[in-house]
Amino acid sequence: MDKREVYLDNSATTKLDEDVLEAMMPYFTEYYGNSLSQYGFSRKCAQAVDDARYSVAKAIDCKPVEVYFTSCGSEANSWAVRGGALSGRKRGSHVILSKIEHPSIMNSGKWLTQNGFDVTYLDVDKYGMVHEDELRKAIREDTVLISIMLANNEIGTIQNIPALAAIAHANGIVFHTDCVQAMGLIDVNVKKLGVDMLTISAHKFYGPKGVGVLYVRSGLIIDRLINGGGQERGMRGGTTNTPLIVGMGVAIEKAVTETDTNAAKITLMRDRMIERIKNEIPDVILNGHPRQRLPSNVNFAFNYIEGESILMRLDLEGIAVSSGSACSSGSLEPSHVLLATGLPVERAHGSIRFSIGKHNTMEDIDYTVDKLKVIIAQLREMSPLYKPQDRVKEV
Amino acid sequence: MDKREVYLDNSATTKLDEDVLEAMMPYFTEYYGNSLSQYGFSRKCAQAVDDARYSVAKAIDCKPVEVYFTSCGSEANSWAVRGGALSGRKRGSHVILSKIEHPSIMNSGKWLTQNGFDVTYLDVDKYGMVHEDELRKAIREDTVLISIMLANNEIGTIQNIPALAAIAHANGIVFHTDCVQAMGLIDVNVKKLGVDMLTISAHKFYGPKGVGVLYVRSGLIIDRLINGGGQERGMRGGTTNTPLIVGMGVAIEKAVTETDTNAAKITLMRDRMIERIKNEIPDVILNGHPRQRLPSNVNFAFNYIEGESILMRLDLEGIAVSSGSACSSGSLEPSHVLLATGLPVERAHGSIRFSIGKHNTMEDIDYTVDKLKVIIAQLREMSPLYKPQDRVKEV
Amino acid sequence: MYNQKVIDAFSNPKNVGEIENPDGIGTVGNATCGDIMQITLRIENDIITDAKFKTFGCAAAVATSSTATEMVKGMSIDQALKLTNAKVVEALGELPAQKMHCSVLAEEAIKAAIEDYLSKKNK
Amino acid sequence: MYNQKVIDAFSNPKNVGEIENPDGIGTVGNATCGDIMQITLRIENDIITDAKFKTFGCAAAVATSSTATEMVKGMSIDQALKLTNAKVVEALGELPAQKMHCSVLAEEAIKAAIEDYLSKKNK
Ligand SMILES: Cc1ncc(COP(=O)(O)O)c(C=O)c1O
Ligand SMILES: Cc1ncc(COP(=O)(O)O)c(C=O)c1O
Repeated sequence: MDKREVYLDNSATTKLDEDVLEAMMPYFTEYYGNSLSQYGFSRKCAQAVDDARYSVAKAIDCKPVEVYFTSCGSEANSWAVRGGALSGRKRGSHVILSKIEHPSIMNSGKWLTQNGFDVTYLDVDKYGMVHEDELRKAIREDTVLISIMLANNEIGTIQNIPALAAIAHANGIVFHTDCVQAMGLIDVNVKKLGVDMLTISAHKFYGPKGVGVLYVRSGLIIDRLINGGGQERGMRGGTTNTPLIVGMGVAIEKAVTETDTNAAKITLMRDRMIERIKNEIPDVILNGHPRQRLPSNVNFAFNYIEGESILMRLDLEGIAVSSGSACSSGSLEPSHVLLATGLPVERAHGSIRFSIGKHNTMEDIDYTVDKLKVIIAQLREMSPLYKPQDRVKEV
Repeated sequence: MDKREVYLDNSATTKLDEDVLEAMMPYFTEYYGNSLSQYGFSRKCAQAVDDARYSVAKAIDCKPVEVYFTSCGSEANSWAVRGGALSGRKRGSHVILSKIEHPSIMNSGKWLTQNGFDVTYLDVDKYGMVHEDELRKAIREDTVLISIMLANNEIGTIQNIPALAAIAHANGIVFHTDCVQAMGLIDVNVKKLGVDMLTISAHKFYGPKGVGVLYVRSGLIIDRLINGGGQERGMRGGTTNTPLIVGMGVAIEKAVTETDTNAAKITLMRDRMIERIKNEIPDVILNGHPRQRLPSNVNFAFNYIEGESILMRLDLEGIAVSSGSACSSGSLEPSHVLLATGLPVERAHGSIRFSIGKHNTMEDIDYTVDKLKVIIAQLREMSPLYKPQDRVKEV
Repeated sequence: MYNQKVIDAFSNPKNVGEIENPDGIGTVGNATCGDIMQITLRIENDIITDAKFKTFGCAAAVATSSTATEMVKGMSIDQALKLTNAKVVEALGELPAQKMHCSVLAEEAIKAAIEDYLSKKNK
Repeated sequence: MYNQKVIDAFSNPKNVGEIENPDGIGTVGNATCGDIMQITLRIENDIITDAKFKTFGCAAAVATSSTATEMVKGMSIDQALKLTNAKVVEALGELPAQKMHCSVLAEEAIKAAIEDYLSKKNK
């Protein structure tokens, strides 16, 4: 078996599409003007930004004036949670998040706590699902904002956002959802989801790094996060980043067109990978939901061993994966998402996320599982926790 | 005289340098990994980000760990002012800015006011200079932060930051300076300036749009603006934007190497332009300081007529300039900077900024002044304010 | 930001100037707001036979002044009093939202000039 | 993140396993923190003649275990007690700051194994 380069970390970031890059190119050195300037030289930039805004609006089914370009998903999330809460302060100071949100949301919640807000973190079940009853119970008179993600970045669990958003609205509460992982893999439609705010980030669907979108329903006014001049209708400062915004526009158009084909192809790879790992490697636990799951996500706890060792051994075979959340890699904390699903700490430490992208092939999957089997066996041999008799017991 | 394309709006944004773009290219589609990931595929990205951080540190004379990458100057400014003030809240709630700061600073000041802070805006003299005495008078027991820009974006006035920062430090107050316009044209050195925080933005010195830097002196801890994972040592969320950060690194290296030659060349053009306008067009006022001035900045009030008309007529001749601040173009408000220098409102309305870049030539300057003379005369003929007898009086 | 019609009207404005000893003169706006418009009319038997303008203002102000003065020539003063800014803008195609106030100035300046004519006539 | 020496020590670790009926055994850390290290020693006349390890832990834990067990072989127990984590890290070149605690575990596990030996011997 020849060594391959297998990138299975598409939930961390994806390869920029060549078409997208090509569309961006003229805006670097040729049409480099400030899109807000009044002279003819900038007209092409302004038009390009308008077009991209229109593409995003069409993709998520909203009006172009409801699209705000940001520098990333984290900015959009911080803006939605902090800005949404601050602008609601007159009505109350309680915010509800789930326990499995991305660090940009979790830490915005922490920021709110330090700034006079009260934050409730909703429990999830062992599959990572937020239950409607939990949300209903958490709502208070003074709740001003709820933020629950559509698809989780670590375990891929997909929430029933329409139902959760409806509960929020029945109580007059603004609802935000983080769709950074969902975009391009499942339907992301603000009308169908019924949300007031929504976050996406281009680099998760083969667009450039450094450009995200916050959708804000027209009529809803939130506090600003990045102050500046008149950009983004006065809501987000910074000289308009025309090339990256153009990249977002082309990437989202392509993502929407390709969602069904990509999802179908990726789901096949996911299902084969899950099957093979379950059948061929003993003592593993599939993290996340068996069905309500992103097409791209495979996440397993490999008992008795630790994630970084697995990651590094796979790396030596040319396979790129992530242990816990890629965003917090390098940290020693076990994943807050896995812990929220009730996984014991040592199993959380031994979990690996494989995230499949449109460039992967079935050969990548088979190569990975073949290598993985050997690596897991070797590492278990090295583990003081692994006693073959335990295995026999558990099987 | 053939029609030329003359870009004289380099203070708004600059043409991305071809070398910089070339350095960025491999990081779009080839080394697209998440720089924080632990596998080998991302090592090259991590190295590239480290290198860029080192280049910035070397350019502004600080340690690499004091460099935080942001998405733009506006973000860095918002972060410094809001984050610097919030983290100082225990010590006090008074902040000092000048009246001629960029909108990202001015509006951050407004945000602070809405959030329980008291903000003093320092007056400037008719040249746009902040006086040390004004600063001394404004300082209070509870002042926690001072932010004054090194070079103004509209009128080019350069402040004596070392003296102002020394006053801040004598009173134990944190000092931030916005060097977005200064970088690449004059020396920007955190040690010589003696500041605690400093902002730059790559697109002002032939780097890409969408990447800025906030320097934060080590030991100083400020409140976060964009929450997220472990990026930027936990201080700024968002998947690391490797290509743009690489662009910043190469652009700043080049900017530092070229500062002297570019500044010399640009100063010659500036001085000729100022001389010619003063000599050949009656009833004009040079805005800004006669000597303490950015090499690139020419800003005149053309009495009796309105800026947008001048801008549009120049545009028809292929010349791109800015009326008031480019960032607030499209707004009807007269420039707050010009008003702060005491210019009457109607003269502020009739002001034009020409900002010269390294790609301009003396021919561009002469062509512009030749066209300008005709345009000003024609527009004055159209103006109800213009009475030739007034002119005779004033001359 | 502006369409081609506006840019044309701005770059080759018609009726620039001031009628000497006009029958009606109207000046509206002020420099502080960034727009002043002065319209002078020659009126014979309540018919506008000539109109000229001077403007301190943006491209939209110049274009609407030029268009409005073209439109009122030949109109009776009653017709001219009914000329709304909407009609001036229509003639130009469209204006950016933040520039609509400039078209109001043209309407107002014409009304002011006609009122000036009427008040002089009634004296 | 890791240098080549660490990666080599991690990918081809020496002394993996468990000595049967060891003269000293030391287990430190716990799975909750993400690291457990078990070291077993064969000690003859206060000289360490063999050392093996098992580790539940990151690459740094594996590499330091491998290196530390290599280093103590042939040492007297007095020498081995003086083996600091700094020396183990030195042998590997360097470790990322957030991984330094793993090298401490190797030092502690060896100490624990020697103490176990001494306590058995004194019984
Ligand atoms: C002085 C000054 N500060 C800050 C900024 C903001 O920079 P950016 O466009 O990168 O947000 C600008 C430019 O727009 C500027 O001129
Ligand atoms: C669910 C989720 N939300 C937000 C983010 C943040 O996106 P970005 O890296 O663009 O800041 C990510 C990815 O890192 C994510 O997976």
